[in-house]
Amino acid sequence: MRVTPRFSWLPTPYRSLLLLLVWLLLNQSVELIHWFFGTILALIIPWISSKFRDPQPLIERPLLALRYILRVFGDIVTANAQVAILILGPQRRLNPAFVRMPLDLQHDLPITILASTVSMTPGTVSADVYPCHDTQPGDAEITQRWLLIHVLNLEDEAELIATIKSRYEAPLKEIFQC
Amino acid sequence: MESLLAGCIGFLTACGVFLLLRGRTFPVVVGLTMLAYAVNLFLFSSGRLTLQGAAVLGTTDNYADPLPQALVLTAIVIGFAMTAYLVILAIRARADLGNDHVDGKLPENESSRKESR
Amino acid sequence: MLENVIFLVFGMISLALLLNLWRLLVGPSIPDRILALDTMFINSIALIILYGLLMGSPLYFEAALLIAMLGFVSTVAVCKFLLRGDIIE
Amino acid sequence: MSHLIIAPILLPIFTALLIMLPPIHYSPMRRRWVSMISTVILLILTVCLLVQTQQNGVAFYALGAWQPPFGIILVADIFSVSMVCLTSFLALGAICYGSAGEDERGSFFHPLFQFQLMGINGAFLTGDLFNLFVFFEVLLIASYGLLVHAGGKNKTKAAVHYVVLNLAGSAVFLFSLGILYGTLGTLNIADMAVQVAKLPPENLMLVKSGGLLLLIVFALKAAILPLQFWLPATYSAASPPVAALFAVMTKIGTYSLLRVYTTIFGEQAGPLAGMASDWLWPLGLATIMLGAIGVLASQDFRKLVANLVIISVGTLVTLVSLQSTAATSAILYYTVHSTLVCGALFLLADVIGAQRGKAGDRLVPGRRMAQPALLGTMFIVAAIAAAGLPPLSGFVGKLMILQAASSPMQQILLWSVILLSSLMVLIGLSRAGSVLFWRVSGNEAGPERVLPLQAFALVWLLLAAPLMAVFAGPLTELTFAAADQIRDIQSSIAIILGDTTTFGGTP
Amino acid sequence: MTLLWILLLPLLGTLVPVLTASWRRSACATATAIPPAIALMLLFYHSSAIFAGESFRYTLGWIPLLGLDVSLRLDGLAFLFSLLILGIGLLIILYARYYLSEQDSMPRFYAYLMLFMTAMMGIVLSNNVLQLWLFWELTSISSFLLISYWWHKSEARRGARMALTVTGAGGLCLLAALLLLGQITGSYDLDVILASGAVIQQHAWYPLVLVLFLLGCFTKSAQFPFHFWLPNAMAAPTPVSAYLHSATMVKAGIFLLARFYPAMAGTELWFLLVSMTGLTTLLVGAYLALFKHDLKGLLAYSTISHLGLITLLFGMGTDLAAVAGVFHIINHATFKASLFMAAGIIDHESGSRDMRKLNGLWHFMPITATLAMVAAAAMAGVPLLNGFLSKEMFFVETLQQHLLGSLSWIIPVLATVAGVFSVAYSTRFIHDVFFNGKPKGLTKTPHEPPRYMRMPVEVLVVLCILVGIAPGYIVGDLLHAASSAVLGGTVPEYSLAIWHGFNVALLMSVVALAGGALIYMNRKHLFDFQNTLPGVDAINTFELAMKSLTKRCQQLYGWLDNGSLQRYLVFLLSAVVVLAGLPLLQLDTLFGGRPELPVDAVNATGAAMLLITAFATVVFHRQRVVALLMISVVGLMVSIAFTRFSAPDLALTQLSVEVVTIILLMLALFFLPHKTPKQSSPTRVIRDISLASMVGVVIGSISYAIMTRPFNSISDYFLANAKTGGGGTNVVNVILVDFRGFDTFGEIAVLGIASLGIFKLLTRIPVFKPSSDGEGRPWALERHPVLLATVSQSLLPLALMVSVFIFFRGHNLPGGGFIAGLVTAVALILQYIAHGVEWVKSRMNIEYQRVVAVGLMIALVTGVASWLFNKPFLTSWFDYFDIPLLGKIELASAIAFDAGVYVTVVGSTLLILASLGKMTTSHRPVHTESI
Amino acid sequence: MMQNWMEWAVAFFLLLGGCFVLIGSIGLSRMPDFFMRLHGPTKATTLGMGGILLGSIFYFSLSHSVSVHELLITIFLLITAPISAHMLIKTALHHQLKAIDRTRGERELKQSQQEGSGKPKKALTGTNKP
Ligand code: NA
Ligand code: NA
Repeated sequence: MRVTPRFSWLPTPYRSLLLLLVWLLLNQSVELIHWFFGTILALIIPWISSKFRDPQPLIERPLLALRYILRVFGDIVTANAQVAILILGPQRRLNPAFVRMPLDLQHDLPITILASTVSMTPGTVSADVYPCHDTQPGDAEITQRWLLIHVLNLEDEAELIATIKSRYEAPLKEIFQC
Repeated sequence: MESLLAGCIGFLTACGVFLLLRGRTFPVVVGLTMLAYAVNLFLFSSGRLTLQGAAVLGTTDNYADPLPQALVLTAIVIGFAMTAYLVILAIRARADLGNDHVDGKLPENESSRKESR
Repeated sequence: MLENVIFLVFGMISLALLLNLWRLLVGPSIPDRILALDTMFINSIALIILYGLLMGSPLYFEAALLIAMLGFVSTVAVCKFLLRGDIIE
Repeated sequence: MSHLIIAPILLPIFTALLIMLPPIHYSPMRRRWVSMISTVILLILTVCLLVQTQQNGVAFYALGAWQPPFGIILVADIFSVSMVCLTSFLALGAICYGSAGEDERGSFFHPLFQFQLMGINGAFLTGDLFNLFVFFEVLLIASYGLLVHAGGKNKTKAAVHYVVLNLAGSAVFLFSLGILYGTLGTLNIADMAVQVAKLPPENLMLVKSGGLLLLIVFALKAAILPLQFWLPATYSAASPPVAALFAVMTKIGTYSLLRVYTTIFGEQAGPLAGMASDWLWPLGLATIMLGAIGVLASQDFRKLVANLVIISVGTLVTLVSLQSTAATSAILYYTVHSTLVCGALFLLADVIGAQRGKAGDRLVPGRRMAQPALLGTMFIVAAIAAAGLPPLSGFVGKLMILQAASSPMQQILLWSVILLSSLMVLIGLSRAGSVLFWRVSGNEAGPERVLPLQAFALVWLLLAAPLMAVFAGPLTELTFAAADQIRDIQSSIAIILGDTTTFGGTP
Repeated sequence: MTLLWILLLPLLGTLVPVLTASWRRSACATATAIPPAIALMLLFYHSSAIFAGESFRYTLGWIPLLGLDVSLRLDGLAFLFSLLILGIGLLIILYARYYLSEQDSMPRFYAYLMLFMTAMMGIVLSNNVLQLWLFWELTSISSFLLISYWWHKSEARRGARMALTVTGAGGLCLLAALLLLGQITGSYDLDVILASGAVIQQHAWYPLVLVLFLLGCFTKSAQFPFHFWLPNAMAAPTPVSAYLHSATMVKAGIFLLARFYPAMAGTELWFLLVSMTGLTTLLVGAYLALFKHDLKGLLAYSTISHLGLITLLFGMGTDLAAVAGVFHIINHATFKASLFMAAGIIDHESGSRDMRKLNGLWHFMPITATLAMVAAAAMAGVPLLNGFLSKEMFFVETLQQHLLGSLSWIIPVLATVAGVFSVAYSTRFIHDVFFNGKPKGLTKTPHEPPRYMRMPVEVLVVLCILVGIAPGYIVGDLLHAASSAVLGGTVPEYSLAIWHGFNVALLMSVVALAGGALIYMNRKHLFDFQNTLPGVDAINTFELAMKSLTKRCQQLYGWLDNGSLQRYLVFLLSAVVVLAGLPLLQLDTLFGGRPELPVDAVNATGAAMLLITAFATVVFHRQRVVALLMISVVGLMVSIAFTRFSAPDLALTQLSVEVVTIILLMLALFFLPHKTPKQSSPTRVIRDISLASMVGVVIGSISYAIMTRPFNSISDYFLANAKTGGGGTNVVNVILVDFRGFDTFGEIAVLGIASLGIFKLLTRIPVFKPSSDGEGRPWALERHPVLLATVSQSLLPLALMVSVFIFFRGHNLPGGGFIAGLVTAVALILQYIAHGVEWVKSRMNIEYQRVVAVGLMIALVTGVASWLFNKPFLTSWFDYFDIPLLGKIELASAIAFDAGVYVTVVGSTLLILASLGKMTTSHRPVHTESI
Repeated sequence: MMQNWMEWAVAFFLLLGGCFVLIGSIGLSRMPDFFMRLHGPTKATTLGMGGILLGSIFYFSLSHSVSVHELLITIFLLITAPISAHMLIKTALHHQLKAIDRTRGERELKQSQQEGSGKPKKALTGTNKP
């Protein structure tokens, strides 16, 4: 995996891209002037805020990332449908559970993305990541960490963990090459 | 609509005043905050109510009165500054005087028993 | 036809808001109330967007955007407070 | 277009910012000197402004070049400018005293002090009611900061009361602003006067309740019965130079009362004309008596002085309710006199307290003072002036006040209250003086001495008393001119809103 | 002009001793004596003209608008008093030089003395009543200083304060009287007032004026029942007693009676008040004098009685009586001053004033004794001495008057009785001190004083004798001039002969002498009788009265002000209810005719939520966190209401401010109790609820009344000129940064100042850091949750982008510097929350107060820049530029101003929150002073 | 025709969003324990908001010029909602809120919290530090 950016003046290219997009969205126009100022800002703001960014693994497989995003969007829709049904359905049929899932990921950013994904998708909310460690600059201690998940209606724990690992964690490892 | 809003303003005022009259700093702060909401709505309503009339030129034909809005904006900011100061002052008072009563001393009936934290 | 739909959705969201309010009032635990508040923030975004639709003016978008940002921050702050007491440490 | 009018507002804030920024803010000495020098310049500028105003009459400054009634304006007439002069004169004394070391007992003394000046001057000069609110807040927030300067339990305790009360007061102010705007549709004071004159009958009572809410706001600022209780604790807790500056803050309340109720609800206001007087007259008299009682009740000197402030406020309010040229001119003279004397007394209380060791300024036997002659002389001068005894300014002020009463009813009430209260003040001050200076325990004095800057500040403020008496002739001419000007609403409106504007409806 | 100098010289004299303080005592005394001496010469320079009946005027404008001018007049009466003041004053200076001991500060004494002399001269020379009052009060002040000269003695302090209080009170009455006189006659000029006696006496207020006037005179001249202060003023050094309390100050009241004689005297009321007071005082003084064992005490009471005598004379209202009064003024001044000085010598040389110890001093100080005896004889009214003459005239007058109708004979009888007692105490003064056996228990053996200490006494005694033998030559002219001044021209026939043949008056004198001797011989019984009477100690009574007054005041004050904020607030809010509510009662209908907008379900829901949560906030206010959550919903609903009523800017601002407030409150809650204990009593709660609901009702109805009234305001102008004049389409924003930019300027100043004040409050604060939350739960261990940390990092640039956007669009669409600033601030606060202070500080080490200053400076400079174009402060400028490729962009000064706003807001918000956050961390804010 | 089609789309998305928002709140109000209540808002809401925002996008695109900035809000919510949920559930765990009895894995949960308290905390002081 790679932590140091390719160009010092452009620490986070994808983020800058996102910012430019945001600017255009905000102004709702593709006029030249907005491209102009958007680019400037998209370059300046990351540069300003780069201090406020702990070193994180960078995206190595952008296309993979794109696919991941699309997949997650798809899952969200289905997940919401399922949850809606669960909510409206009778409650005694629900059997909630806490599930601990060992993480192969070790770095904060990927773990965060994973946790968020889990919270977005089928009847699960990621409750906690532990053992926790304060992300202070410098101490990037690598330890085995667990993800605690609350499941609204659990059929099979092993299967759930397996799905999450295969469907989300593995691609993330790919994307960040870690 | 006017009567509804007026009722809300009056009720907010009443609640704010009631909290303002409590003996501890924190409820007083909350009360003043709520009173500030009432004040802002009141000042705003002095320009009368308008639907779909944001005072942005060219977006509508009957504009809401922009002046009270500007006044309320100023009032909000000033109110924020004042509340902030009062909050910190409350902390200071707790630290200096050992309790959070607005008079800096617990009334007789409870000065005996320890203040609950 | 669109107006009616909008009003229908208005009704749904109002109902949702009232349900949140119910949860906010009965609690029982503080996290429950915070959850209710957070939901309320998000639902009110929907409300404002609908206003925008109704008035056919995009002027209210920023309000929605701000609620999205600030609601998050305040939820986080309250949680931090309940977890650590000291939210800026 | 003379920018002199706005200088009293901009110079202080500029100074404050300068002091907060490098390179000034690094060293205490720099902060001090910048602050003092700027205050001197301020004094000079305000005096120039006064001269200018005296020559050219009422002038206004349209901010952002937006003509009244649409934009905010500052109005310079003799009265307002005199108040600004008074402020800067007092400020110079206070700032010098503070620069003798008090300023380093906490952070941001000088910036806050300058901000406070900005607020006070703004409040005196503005011709716009909402802008008045803004400047009230500026001076209040600055005073909150200054009040807790140098710390201490008493300061904190007093601050809580002071802040909460004033926040409530600000809320009331906004309510009344809402009412007045919602009925008159304008914020410019002169324009309000015009609108009040042509008010439809169904709005009269709303405007009245709005106007009376304003009365509450100003009464709180001015500390009129029953809203004066915060004052003694606050003023006696505040650090000396701050208390000295605060001496002018109550006067802002009385000034605003005068401004609003002679302009907006002046003669032209028809049914609403002079609606505040019915309340101000009894409350003012009661306030005087309460202050006098407080003077006798006080157990330390600062509290006594604070009660002197209350008496002065009561007197001014009573005069406001009289609504006559003589009364208005008396207001101006007496305001200047009482402010400076009370300011001086607050400083004096501090040096006395310092030299009396543990006893401080409490009215109990204490250590022998190191400089009894110096302090004694200052005390006597201040006391004579404060008690309104000849030959100092207080005596002139008292004459003006007593002569301002016109009807027999007024004379009987006003005179008896004024004379009785001054007798009580005389008793109180003589008691205080004899305890502070004569009831000494032990023979060795402490090491504390009055520092040069402190001495200068005291002399600077105290000199006003004899000078104002000696030059009472020209001064009274000035005050009468100011009174005529402020009461001649028609022509000032003509100047501000242009001659086209005339009063419709019932004059 | 010389008149002015006669007045100014003593004034300059006050400086002389101060300047010559370092000189030898005699030198200092001499120097001090020079100015009054010159003044005296100047006075004599006028004497011939005065005796010829002329009078001099001098006027100098001072405060014309108040009718107060420096206006002097020298006529016979003024001349007489000036003579006494200056002449005796000089003698006193000489006397004091020897009387004062080494450790007494002589310059201070002389300075006070000269100040007093000035004041007296001012009184007698005044031709303007206001100016007269000025000097009148000045005598009270200077006498206060003189009596309290030995301030280490408690009786001196008390006596001084008593004298000041009594005479001060009298002075205030006098002021009222003089002002009324001025109003009646239309002038404060003495000439005018004296000329318009008829007008005054016809005026309805004459009785009031007279009473006030007499109160002034009587307090000063120690007339019964205000006499008590004089004996207690004897704590003063003897020169003071001799000067103030015999010759001059106590005569000031008499002087006023004489001065205003033409204007006030002659009515029934005048006679009744003046003569009766005088008579009573005469008797009481004479009687009490006999029982004083203290020499000065005896003299004091005798002074009182003699003052009573003079008052009585002026009260009789006949011209001759007035002449007699003037004459007795002269005589009393001479013999009483000499007696006081003699008493001082005795005290000085024998160490005591107690007549029970002092006996047979004749053997030790024969010369002094002789002098004292002569003077005492004069006081007793022994023939061939001046006292005899005036007393004769007095007796004659008592016989002449018929004021009490058939009971008029009482007055001469009582006068004789008084004479008897005055003889008695005079005899005691002589016998009990200089004879009557040997001294008992004196600390030192008495002896004659230094030569020059005795001289003043000699001078005065010689005068007594000379006047007594050849009155016509010595005081004839003076008396005539003075009397004519008093009577306003016409002086009646009177003879200053020593022998008028055998007549009733002579008989009365004889009776007085004989009876006095008789009484003195068997004084024993009288003393015993007197001892049976309950004695009233004036000074203690007075002190007690003062103490109880203070106590009363403290009780009253404590009862009014119990130091409780809640009470103050109740006063404030009740005022709101009353002042804003009363007018509403006169408002026939609230509804103003403007049609209401329709209410739809959503608004109803919103309103319901607003009301419910507001109520919930009150209900839950003791569980503070819950209350916080509730009120944040209220805030949310308010901002939604703003959105609903087409005020997007308000909604944005309200929202962002509210979130910051919530964060702030939670920061605060860490240091405050998390629960409010239940404390308010049910009655208190009911009171508060009713007050709160009343305020709510008033405010609600007012706002309804306003909202339903038709309206036109100045706002159309803003709508019309926002684009053309302000260069923006978002009118609210244009108002904020342009039309009313000055408000915004003040507003951000408030914000900046608040942050400074908060910083000040937070420095050196003793923090209490709770180790567990309200339920006693220990805090969680994880300080910075990973997910939050990571996400907040990536949110920052997004938020910055948004705030830039909001900032720039503000001028034309909802937004602006303030909101942008808050968004930035909140984004940064999120970093603080997610990572802690250390983390942020290590990345961004800025002193926020400087940021604040910079922001305000930007706004200020933007505003001032318009001066360059000779435009007023904050005059805006904008223009459109066509940039190739990019297109048309607008540049406006308002943007720079808004940038100032932005920076200030960011700075203040961070300064507030961060310095609060910093408190709990290891490092303190930068300035480490106490607040 | 096109117009009409768009209107249908707007209506559909709005209704979809409204329903999901409502369902989320229903879940909030009727679920038995906190952890189960959490699911409704965190999920249903995201889609609900998405629906409404899409509706708005379509609406404005057909009435005014193209308007897509609502996407921003969606992005924001997608980023923040899980974190809010995470913080909330952390708080709940810290407050030891009871899950309904049939919840599985609570034992491990307790255990995990023991592990979680790995290193002792320095910042915790209950004393008055001047
Ligand atoms: Na901290
Ligand atoms: Na903290």
